[in-house]
This record gives sequence, structure tokens and C-alpha cells, in this order.
Amino acid sequence: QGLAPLNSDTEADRLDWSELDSTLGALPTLPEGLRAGGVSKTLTNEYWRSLGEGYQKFADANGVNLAYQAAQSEGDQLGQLTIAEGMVTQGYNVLLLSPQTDANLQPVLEQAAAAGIPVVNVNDAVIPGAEHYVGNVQRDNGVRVANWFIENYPEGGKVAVIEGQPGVFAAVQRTDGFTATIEASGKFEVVASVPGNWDRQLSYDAATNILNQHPDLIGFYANNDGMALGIVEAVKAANLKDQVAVFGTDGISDAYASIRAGDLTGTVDSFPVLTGEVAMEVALRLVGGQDLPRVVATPQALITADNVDRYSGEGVDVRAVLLEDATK
Amino acid sequence: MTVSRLAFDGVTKSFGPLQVLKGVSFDVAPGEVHGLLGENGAGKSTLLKILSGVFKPTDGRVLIDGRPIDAHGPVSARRAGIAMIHQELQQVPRLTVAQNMFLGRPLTRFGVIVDHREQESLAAQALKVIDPHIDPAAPIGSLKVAQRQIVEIARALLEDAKIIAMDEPTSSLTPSEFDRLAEIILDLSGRGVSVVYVSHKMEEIFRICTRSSVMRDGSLVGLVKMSETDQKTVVQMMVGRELSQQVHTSFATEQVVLEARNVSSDKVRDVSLTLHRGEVLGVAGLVGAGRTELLRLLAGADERSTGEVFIDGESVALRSPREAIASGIGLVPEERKREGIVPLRSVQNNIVLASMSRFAPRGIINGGRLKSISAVTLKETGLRPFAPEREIRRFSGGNQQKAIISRWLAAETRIFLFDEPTRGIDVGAKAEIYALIEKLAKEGKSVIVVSSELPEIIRLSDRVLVMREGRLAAELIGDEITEHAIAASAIPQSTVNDAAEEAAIVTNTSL
Amino acid sequence: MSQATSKPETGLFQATISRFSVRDAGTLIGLIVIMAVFAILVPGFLSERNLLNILQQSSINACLALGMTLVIISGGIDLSVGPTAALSAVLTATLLVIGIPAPVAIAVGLAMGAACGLFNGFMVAIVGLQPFIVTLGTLSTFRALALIYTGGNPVLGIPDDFRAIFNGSIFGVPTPVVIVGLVAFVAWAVLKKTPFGEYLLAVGGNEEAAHIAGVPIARTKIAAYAISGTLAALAAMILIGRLGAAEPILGNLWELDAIAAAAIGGASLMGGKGSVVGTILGAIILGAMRNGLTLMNVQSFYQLLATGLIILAAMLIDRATRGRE
Amino acid sequence: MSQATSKPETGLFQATISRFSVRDAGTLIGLIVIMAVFAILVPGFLSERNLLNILQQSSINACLALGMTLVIISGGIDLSVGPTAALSAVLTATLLVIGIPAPVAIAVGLAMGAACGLFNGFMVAIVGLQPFIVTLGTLSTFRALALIYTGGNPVLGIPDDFRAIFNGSIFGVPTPVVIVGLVAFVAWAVLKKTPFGEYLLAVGGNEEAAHIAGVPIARTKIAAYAISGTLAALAAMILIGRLGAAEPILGNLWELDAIAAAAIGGASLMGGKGSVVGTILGAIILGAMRNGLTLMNVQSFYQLLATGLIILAAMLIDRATRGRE
Ligand SMILES: Nc1ncnc2c1ncn2[C@@H]1O[C@H](COP(=O)(O)OP(=O)(O)OP(=O)(O)O)[C@@H](O)[C@H]1O
Ligand SMILES: Nc1ncnc2c1ncn2[C@@H]1O[C@H](COP(=O)(O)OP(=O)(O)OP(=O)(O)O)[C@@H](O)[C@H]1O
Ligand SMILES: [Mg+2]
Ligand SMILES: [Mg+2]
Repeated sequence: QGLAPLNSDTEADRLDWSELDSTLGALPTLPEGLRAGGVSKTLTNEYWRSLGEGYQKFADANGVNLAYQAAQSEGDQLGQLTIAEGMVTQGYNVLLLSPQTDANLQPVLEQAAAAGIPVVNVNDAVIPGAEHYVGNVQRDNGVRVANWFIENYPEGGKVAVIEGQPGVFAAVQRTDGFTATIEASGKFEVVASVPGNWDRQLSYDAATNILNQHPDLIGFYANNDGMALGIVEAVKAANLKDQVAVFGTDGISDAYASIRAGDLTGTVDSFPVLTGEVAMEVALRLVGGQDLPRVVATPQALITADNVDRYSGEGVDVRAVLLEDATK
Repeated sequence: MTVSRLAFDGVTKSFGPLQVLKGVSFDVAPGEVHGLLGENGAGKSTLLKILSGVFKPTDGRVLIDGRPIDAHGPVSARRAGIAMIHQELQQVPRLTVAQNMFLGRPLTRFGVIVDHREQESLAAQALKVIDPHIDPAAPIGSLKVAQRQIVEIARALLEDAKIIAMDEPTSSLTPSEFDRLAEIILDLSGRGVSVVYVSHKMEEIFRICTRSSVMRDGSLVGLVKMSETDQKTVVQMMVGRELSQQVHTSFATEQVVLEARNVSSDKVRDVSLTLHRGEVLGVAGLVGAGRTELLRLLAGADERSTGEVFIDGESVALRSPREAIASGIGLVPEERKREGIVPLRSVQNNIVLASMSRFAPRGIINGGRLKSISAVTLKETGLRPFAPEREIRRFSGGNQQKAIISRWLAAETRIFLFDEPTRGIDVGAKAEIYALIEKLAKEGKSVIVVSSELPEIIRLSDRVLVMREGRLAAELIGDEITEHAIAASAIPQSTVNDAAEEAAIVTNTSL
Repeated sequence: MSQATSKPETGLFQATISRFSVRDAGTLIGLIVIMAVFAILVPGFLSERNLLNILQQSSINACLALGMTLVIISGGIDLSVGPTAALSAVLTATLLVIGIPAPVAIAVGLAMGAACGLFNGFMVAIVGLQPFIVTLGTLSTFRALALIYTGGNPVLGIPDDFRAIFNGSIFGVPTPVVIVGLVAFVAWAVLKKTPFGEYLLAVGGNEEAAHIAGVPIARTKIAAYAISGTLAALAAMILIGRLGAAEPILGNLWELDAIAAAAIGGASLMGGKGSVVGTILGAIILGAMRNGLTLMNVQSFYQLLATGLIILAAMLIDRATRGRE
Repeated sequence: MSQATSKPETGLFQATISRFSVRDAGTLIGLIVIMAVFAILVPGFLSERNLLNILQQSSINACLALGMTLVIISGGIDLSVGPTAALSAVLTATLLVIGIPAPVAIAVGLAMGAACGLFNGFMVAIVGLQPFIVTLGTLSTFRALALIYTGGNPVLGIPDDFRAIFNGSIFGVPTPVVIVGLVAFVAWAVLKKTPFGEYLLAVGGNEEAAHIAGVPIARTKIAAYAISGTLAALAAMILIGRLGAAEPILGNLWELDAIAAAAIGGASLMGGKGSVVGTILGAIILGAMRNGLTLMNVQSFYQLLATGLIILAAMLIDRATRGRE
């Protein structure tokens, strides 16, 4: 295939999720007994379970069977490869892959192509040879948080980043988006950018150390919500809750709860359930023989106490809200 | 018949298909010192390990005062009043002497705190009767083998047992230490304690035992009263054949094979010696005199701090055993279990280690050669049972020793260094090893023998060096080699007036 | 024959030495060197507040490492401490959340840890499997149980009375530091003063000799694993008190840190050797290193590099001070 | 005294046994049981295609586990195989990308692996540090070097000629399986037939005795680590051939799988004992299990549970077949 290596953040051949129906029309009718296979990173993180929920929801609505599996732990690259290869062997009709790394599911792409099975790369790591990608812009997570700081602290100040596992795509992109944007503003100083390895305890300790050294810190950005919640505890323990803003990424339910409780300042929600639905829709459209652009972008939003009720709670239809956002 | 203190009743023991005890029955009266004799591998240690609860018998019973020991295990055996001195030192190197002596039944305050002070003072009392120099608070790993063996004895004495089983308690002790042990045993016997005593040293058996059971191939072949028999008869019973007693013949030549000039190491001080082709050079001295270290130095196992060594007139560095082996030197070490064998490997795989180039001429081990060369060398040493493919740890101590000697035979070693070559080895095998050493000399090999048994030194050596506190104290040749002369130079000057010590060494005779 | 070891002066000297061994001195030197380097590079590193911080941050690892030390001394290893902690954490947290009083919930959590340890000990001592592989198996098993029990979600909403127990301070020293200090003292006393401690050293030092001497081998080993499990649970209590949430994925890779602390502190993975003081120093070395690297804002790849190099350096310093054994 | 061991029938029997030991038979039974269970539960599990698939998926772990087996036999352990593989992978990949011919790039990559192993071996055998802690240190160090070297980015665009080497098949058998099969055969021959194999078993079995017998201790140990490093690099080549990219975070947790395979196959972490055939069977057991569970669509938490339980079960089966030693 003559496809250039995919960069999901800059690919020109892209479509926003909200334009799927308008651009491509209704979902084509599908054959009976379709089987879709979803392979995600790990189920130990709520994000990936929610993504699966979205798959399931859309699959159920269209009478499609879904098998949703994940590696045993984050970083189990070969285990994930085994799972995905098993799905090719078993003749699933379409695969939705969220690879551990950019490369570890590459062979599946080739095997699936040989078997005529369409593959959708869903979020996070980007398989360079992927023909279809559904997800958000990782870098944008960090950019949004940086912009919040720039807007809310015109005077600038000291901020710190707690990163995910060294070398992991999402961690690198989110950190880079945040750091580049906030430093470009000229008023902020990123005094620390250290690894928290997606681990609450490490993030807690790191945050404590940073606060000790920089008692005048005004904010933290964490590469995911679990780490952000650890930082919140460290900030509370240091009695700096009123001074230090803490942001996470992902929008897991605990983060929402914490925002409501006034602990966490905000999170960049990338709406995993909706992302799952969109990804499944894209997958089924492919099975139905439609031509789709290479990238379908899914929404994300910075959630803070100001807008939290708009995005979650009794009777909130997130899909509708996001559609509204998208048309703004 | 009165109830005996201890009775073995048809005791049988198998390890897998191998039956090592075949219905052994005998009994021991209260206060009796009962010898247990037999060649290497006869099953003596196995029997005593059953007594002390280490092994469960496959069949048969052990009765104490007419009652069978119920639950089997070291603890129940101890509760039944049995104490044991094991052939292999069973100690935890990092614990202190006292901790080792009270291991498994520590003295405590309030039931939770170990009373180290009390343990140490009791340990010191028990040790005092044999060797007052042993510090009960020292880590046992820092002691010499002989001292560790004394600790084992003292531990058994501490237990206040009805029956004490001693499995070669004197294998690394000096004759004078045996004397003190003998006194203790007789005293115990006077107080009604029964002792089962295993030794390959006939004179010890005859000195302290009233009766002895003789074993061969796992069966009891006789029960003798010591007063009604002699060494020759007993030995014949053990081996089932008559041993020929040989006199010493010298094959020494004038050609110097090995020369050490002013070598020193940690415990060796400025020693010079020469070794000739076909010569057997004995090295005598008290335990701790540095003989082991001298051999280790020559074998490249210890670092040399000063001096030079020449082989066939050429200076050699001897930085490792490997280099020494390349120069034709092989060491048969004193502590078999620690320095001799690789326990999980077969006998032949243990042999092959020192002479790989012979077994693997083209980088691949030749299975045929492996079998044939090891078989030849093992036949020479007389391995029993002759099973070169069996794991070496499944053999008795004496047979393990034969395997190690075979290793050097296979390596075509020219200079053999024997450190206590017959420690824990039975009379039959002992004679075989003596014959072997003589054969080596006859074939033009050179031998250094370190031994604490003076008769052994005298029987084997063309020339004797006596070491004292790391230095050479004397060199004796021909008629000068007498037990008295050796003993006189071995004793440190400070204790020369200790007549008892001197006398003890002189009276030791073996076989 | 024997060297006189009974000169009166050596008596006192030896007593001091035995309280603080040469080996521990080596570890202490390692710690001092690392502290000195950071003190030069990082202003405020030696402030009282930061030092307490280091102790607090080392306390969890120290707690685990103490249990690990006992297991290592017994000749074993416990790779399952992290998942054991996770199981205890999620169990205690759910109990707390449904309103069970803190002491009861803590007791149940510790019992859970002990039960995990008992299982490991049973497999090692009674069934006779290799410790490394048993605890490798339970590493997955316990983790899976914690994940299944919670469905993978953290348990939130841990009540404040529970958190207060572990988040307070006593005379200015953080409670976790005090707790772990007490545990260390008890562990030290157990190892040096009780029959059990002696049995541990004997079992790890020469199992056959210990068996022959009548040491209850199986019971000793099982107890070591049970203690390790209980201390893992205690570490979990400290952590969930601090974080206010119990995650089923908590304790990832804790075993490596704990083993590193014990090894830096002089425990031999061959068994029969290990020091409580050394282990505590080892844990503080690792804690100080993490703290210092964060304060220096070392980039993540280089932090990883420094972690590796400092473990190697600590062992080299130790090796140099002590000489080959 | 001895029971005759030389009856003619036993001769042949023993020969067969010594080629395929009782212990290996235990592992084989374990594998057969697992295969049988999956064959019943999963239609198509025993299809030729799936069996080849299992072999292919086991090949990387088997490759590592072979090196690990040699290290374990020598009385050591190598926790750094994953990062070693990562270093070799990114190095080879960068060379390939700038146009260096595949054979040269492969040679350099393997040399990198060997160098990592040499470093471990040097620290263990010459400096005298504990293997666990040395390789724990290099686990971080090598990983950090791989990350720093690549800036954390994967190296993409590995040319097809290189990938073809590892992605083809020979008489229908995937090349990686053939390669690892060859490596296993060589390892088996080395262990059974060469002086080096003999030395390994002796060094791990009783180092002191081996030393006195003239075995070159240091060289033997260093060689074991160097082989382990080289095989880790070979595993990396196979992987980047399959993936078409080399990532610095490749090889995460590989060491645990490799150790599990070796241990299931009968290697003793005390040293002196281990089997090439057993290790290969152990790797296949782990591979078959993963494959079967995936085909059954078992949820990942339960897969984790099954992994743990199967490691324990394999050891129990082995234990039962073999009896206590
Ligand atoms: N610190 C030690 N640790 C372990 N073993 C030791 C130590 N010191 C000495 N030994 C061992 O103790 C034994 C006796 O030591 P030494 O060499 O001093 O006596 P010797 O003259 O060889 O006497 P003998 O051979 O009769 O015991 C040797 O096997 C030696 O290796
Ligand atoms: N654990 C074991 N497994 C298999 N065979 C064993 C085991 N222990 C001892 N044997 C065998 O039992 C036989 C008797 O050994 P034992 O140690 O009792 O002999 P011994 O009379 O004490 O010999 P020695 O005088 O050499 O000490 C020997 O053939 C030995 O190989
Ligand atoms: Mg014996
Ligand atoms: Mg000696």
C-alpha cells in the first residue's frame, strides 16, 4: 500500500464525527451475524472499559456481535498481539484496535488485509500504516489545559507536569502539547516535568516534592486522571488547595466526582463511550462498503466546575451536547 | 532378658530402588558403648539417621526402653532422649557457636527472648571439657573444621540424652582430643547413657566400646565383644576378605618436579619445599598448622602473597586451580561436600570437570570417552556401587572421595595433593587408597599427603615435613620419621611442656 | 589453635559491632554519599521538612522491604507483595465505605494480607514449590482477584477518620514514619532476640542442619511469608490513607523496590543473611534518590537512568567497603 | 552391594530416559493436559494453523527463556532481558533505516545484546555483586539508554528485506519457529555435549568445588549472561521483523515470562539444574494458554487469573509427577 505513515493529529483526509451522517448518509444495511472484535490496551483503566461500552452500545443497536478483549496489563505488547491475531484467525468481520504502542499490532494490519478484514485504529497509539483512525488529538489534551492557565492566570506563574510512562505516545504528546503551548505564552514557567508512570502513589510523592520546593506553584497538569487524583491529595495534604489548580486527562467518573466535590480543577474529557460508538459506526460503515476518510476525529472538552453539569448528570444526553458543541 | 535401652528391630531402608538397609536388628544396653562398624556405604550413617529421626525407616521399628518411637522426626527423637553427632557437620555458618548448640531448642526468657548469655555460658561449660579455646559467641563459620566438630560433640553432650549416637565424631580431631572425648564417653556410660559409636579408626573402637555391630552391604554380619576379638578379625568381617598389610617402599628419584621458595599466604609463612618425581611427601602438624592452606596455595586456590613456585624448573604463577591443573597439579580437598563434589551431577560428570580437553577433543564431549575414561579411573579407585551415571550425592562419603581421586586420575595429574585423603574412609577403601598412592609414586607421579593420622603419614611418606603455626618446623627423612619426632616438632613451643598432648599424639595408632 | 577472641577490650567493641554491623556501615556510607551529592546539587534538600518528606515517602517501601527481608533471610522471595497490598486495600476500602468501623476494617485488611502470605508460605513450605515461581503465580492471581472484585474501579470515598489515622503526625513526625519505625524495631528485635529470628537465619542458612536440629522448617517459612503479606497490607493501609482511594492496580512493581531495598541493605538472595537496619537504610537510599531526582527536575528518561545507576552504585560502594565475602 | 544397573534392557531404557528426562516428561504431561482442555473447549484449537500460531507466538519467549535457562543453571538470573532487547532493537532499526545492509545491522544488534550481557556478567562474576540486583539495576539502565537514544520515539520504516528474513516460512513453518528451534537444538547440544555446558552445571551446582576442579568460574558465568543478552537481541530481531518498527519500550516484563517458562520447565533458581527441552515446553505451555484463553474470549482479568493459576498448576503437576526431591 502506498499510504504515507499516519499522523492522526495532522492528517488532511479527516472528518469530524459530527459530520458522519451528513457526509456519508445513513448506516448501510448490514449482513446478519456480523462479528466485530475490539482489542484495547487494558481494562484496568476505566477509560478503556468505557470505550468498550460504547462499542457494545452501538453494536447492540445494530445487531452486531462484539468480542471485546484487552491485554493483561498496560505494556503487555505481545499479549495484545496474540489476542488480535487470534481474532483474525477466528474470522471476525471487522477489528477495532487500540494498540499498546505504535508498532505492536502492525502484523495484525497485514494479516487482516490479507484476510480482507477492515481494521479501525481507535485512539491513543497510532499504527503508521493504519487506513482508518478514530480518535481525538492527543496533543490537544495538553493544549486545552495550557490555554485554561493562560486565560485564568494572566500574570503567569509556575506550573508542573506529571507525565505518564516514559516513552508512551499519549504521554509524550500530551506533555508536549501542554509544555509547548504554555511556554509559548512567555509568562509561565514549567518548573518540573517528571514521570508518574500512570501511578497514583508515584504522582502523589512527586507532587509533594515539587510543592515542597516550589510552594508558590499555581498548577499541575497530569497525563491522566488517576495521577491527577493522586496529586489532588498531595495538594490537600500540603494545604495548598486554594492556590494550586490540578488538571487531569481522560474524564473518568472519579474525575467528574472530584470536580463536583471541588477538589480537581478540571479534566480533558475525550468521551470514551461516544468515541466507542463512533468507532463502531465507522467500522460498520466500512463493513457496509462505504468509503471513509482516513481519520475520523472524536470530540474532547475541558471539564471544570463551571461546565461539569452540562456534560454529565441526570438526564444529560452527552451526544446531543457534543453535537451542539461541534456545530458551534 | 532385661529390656534394652535401644533396640533396632528389622530396620529396612530404601532410596527408590536402592535398598541400603536390609532388616538390621540389634540392641544396646543402658550405659553400653556400642560400636558400629562397616565399610563405606555399609549403611551406618543411614541407620543412625533413622535413629535420630532424619529418615523414616521403610520397614521395621526403633524401640527405646522397649517402646517404639511413635511420631518420627528429629524433634520426637530428641524428646525420646536421643542426641546425635552427624558425620557431615550440620551447622548454620552465620549463627554463633552457642546459637548452633541450642538450635531448635533455644533457652528463652519469658518464652520469647533468646537468653544469649545463658546459652553462651552453658555452651562454654560444655566446650571446656574438650577445647576451652572455642568462643561460644563467635560465628561458627569462622571456626576450623576440627573446632566445629568439637562443637557438634559438645552440642550432643548438652542435650542430657539417654542415647547419644556419634557418627565419626573424631574424623578431624587430633588424638589428644579423642582422648578427652574417650574420657567423656566413659563418664557418660558410667552414668547410664548409652552411646552408639561409628568410626573407621579401629583403635578408638577397641578402646571405648564394649560390643560392636559389624555391617556389610546394609546387613548386620556380626556382633562382637571387643574383649574377645581383635582388629584383624573385625576388619575381615567388615570387608569379607583378608587385607594384606604392606610395608613402605620408596619410588622417589632425584628429579625435582616441584619447588616452592619462601611462599606465604594468609596462614602459610615463608615455606620452602621440594618434591621429587615418584616421591610421597608427608605433611604433618597439628590442626590449624596451615597444612590445608599450603596445599591450597600450591593448587592455585589461595592467593600467594610472596615466594615463587617452580614446576620442572620453570616458574609458574598458579593464579587459579585451572593454571595449577595445566601444570599437572590436582588437589583432593579436605571438605568433600563443600569443595569436592557437585552434588546434583553424576559421578562421571564430576570426573570430567578437570580434564575437559581429554573428554572433548574437538570441543564436543565424546560420550564414549566420557564413559570409558571415567569407568577406568573409577575401577582404579573402586567405586561402590559401580554406577558412574548416578548422582554423586547418593553415594556414601568414602565413595565420593574415590570419585574425586578418579577426577585427578582422569586429568593425568602428575602432582597429587591429598588433604586428609582417608578422612571418613573405611579400612577397606583406606588400604585401597594407600595402594593407589603407592601406585602413583611407582608410576613416577609425585604426591603430597597432609594427614592428621601419624600412622598414615609414616606408612605412606618417603619424607615428612612438619608444620607449626604456618611455618616449616622440621624435615624428617628415612629413619627419622617416627611418631615421636613428628609430635615433638609439631607442638608449638609454648605448649611443649604439655606432656599429655605429646603422649597422646604418640600413642595414636591406626590399623 | 583458636585465635583468642576473649580479650576484654574486644568484648565491648564486638558488642557495638554486633549492634551495628560492618555491612550496615557500608550501607550507611552509601546513603551519606547520595545525600551529600544531592545536598550539593539541590538547595533545600537537607531541610528538615524535606528530610521528613523523604522518610515519609520511604515508609511504604520500607514497610514492604522489612517483610521481604524476613522472607529473603528464610531463603525465599516474595514477588506478590504488590498484589497482596492491592487485595487488602480494596477489601479494607469497601468495608470502610459501607460503614464498618476503621479498626475492624484494618484488622480484616491485615488478615487478608496474612492470608495471602499464608497461601504463598503453604505452597513453598508444605507443597515444596520454588518461592520465586509460587509468588510469580500469585503475583498474577492476587492482582486478578483484586481487579475482579472491584471490576477494575478504584474504591473512593474512604472516610476521614480512617485517613486521619495515617495522615497525622506524632511530635512532628508523620504517623507512617512512626508506624514503620515501630515495625522496624519489632522486626529487629524478632530477628536478633527471639527463637523465630534464629530459626529464620538457620532455615535460610542451612536448611538441612536446621531440620536436623529440630527447627520447625515449614512453620518458620510460612510465618515469614505471612508476615510479609501482613506488612504489605499495612503498607496498603498507609497508602490508601494518604491517597483516599484504593485502586486494584495499586502496588505495581512494589516487589522490585522492596527487593532492591533489602539487597542494598545487605540481604543475600541465597538466604541466611539480611539486616533490618540495612534494609531501612536501603529503603531510605531509594527514597532519597527519587526525591532528589524529582527536585532536580531530571527528565524522565534520565531519572530512569539514574535509578538504575544508583542501584548499581550502591551495590558497588557496599562491595568496596565490605570486601568480598 | 549394588543393585544391578547394568541389565541390558535397562541400558536402552536409561538411554532414552537420559535423552528425555522424567522431569521433562512431567512438563510434557502438563502441556498435554492444557492442550486437551482447550481442545475440548475451543473448536479449531488443534487445527494445524492454530498450532503453528501457538509456536510462532511462543517463539520470542522461548528464545529469551533459553538464555534465561543457561543463566539460571549457572546460579544467576537475568532481569534485564527486555531492555537489552529494546536496546538491540532500536540500534538495529536505526542502522537499517539509514541503509546499512541487513546482515551487518543484525550482527551489530546481536553484538549489542552480547555487550549488555557481558556487562551483567562482569558485574556478577568479576565484581561479585548479586545477579538479581545487578540485573535489576541494568533493567532500568538499559531501558533508559534505549529511550534516550531514540528520544522515546519508535524507529519506523524497517526495510522489507530485513522483515522478509523473519516473516517468511520454511516448508510451511514460520521462520521464527525454525530459528528458535535451531537455537534450542544448539542450546541443548551445548548443555549436554560441550565443556561449557558441563561447566555451567558445575558452577551452579557447587561453585567452590567447580573452582577447585579447575572450572573457569568467571568465564562460564560471563558467557551465560552474554548468551542471554545475545538471545534477547535475537528475540528483538524477530519481533521488529514482525512489527516493522522498533520501540524503545519494547520488551516490557519479558523477564517474568522467560523465568516462568524456565521454571515450569524445571530450572531451579538455586542453580545447577535446568533443561532446554523443559524450557521449550514451558514456553509453549504459556503460549498455548494465552492462545486458548483468547480464542475462548476470556476477559482480561480472568486471563490474568488463569495465567497465575496455570503457573501454579504447572508447578503442582510437575511436583506430583516427580515427587519431592
Ligand atoms: N575462615 C574460614 N572459613 C571457612 N573455613 C576455614 C576458615 N579458616 C580455615 N578454614 C578451613 O579450616 C580447615 C583447617 O584450617 P587450617 O588450614 O588452619 O588447618 P590445617 O593445618 O590444614 O589443619 P587440618 O587440615 O588438620 O584441619 C581448612 O579446611 C580451612 O580451609
Ligand atoms: N539420600 C540418599 N539417596 C540414595 N542413596 C543414599 C542416600 N543416602 C545414602 N545412600 C546410599 O546408602 C548407602 C549407605 O550409605 P551410608 O551413608 O549409610 O554409609 P556409611 O556406612 O555411613 O558410609 P561411610 O563410612 O562412607 O560414611 C550408600 O550406598 C549410599 O550411596
Ligand atoms: Mg557414614
Ligand atoms: Mg586442613
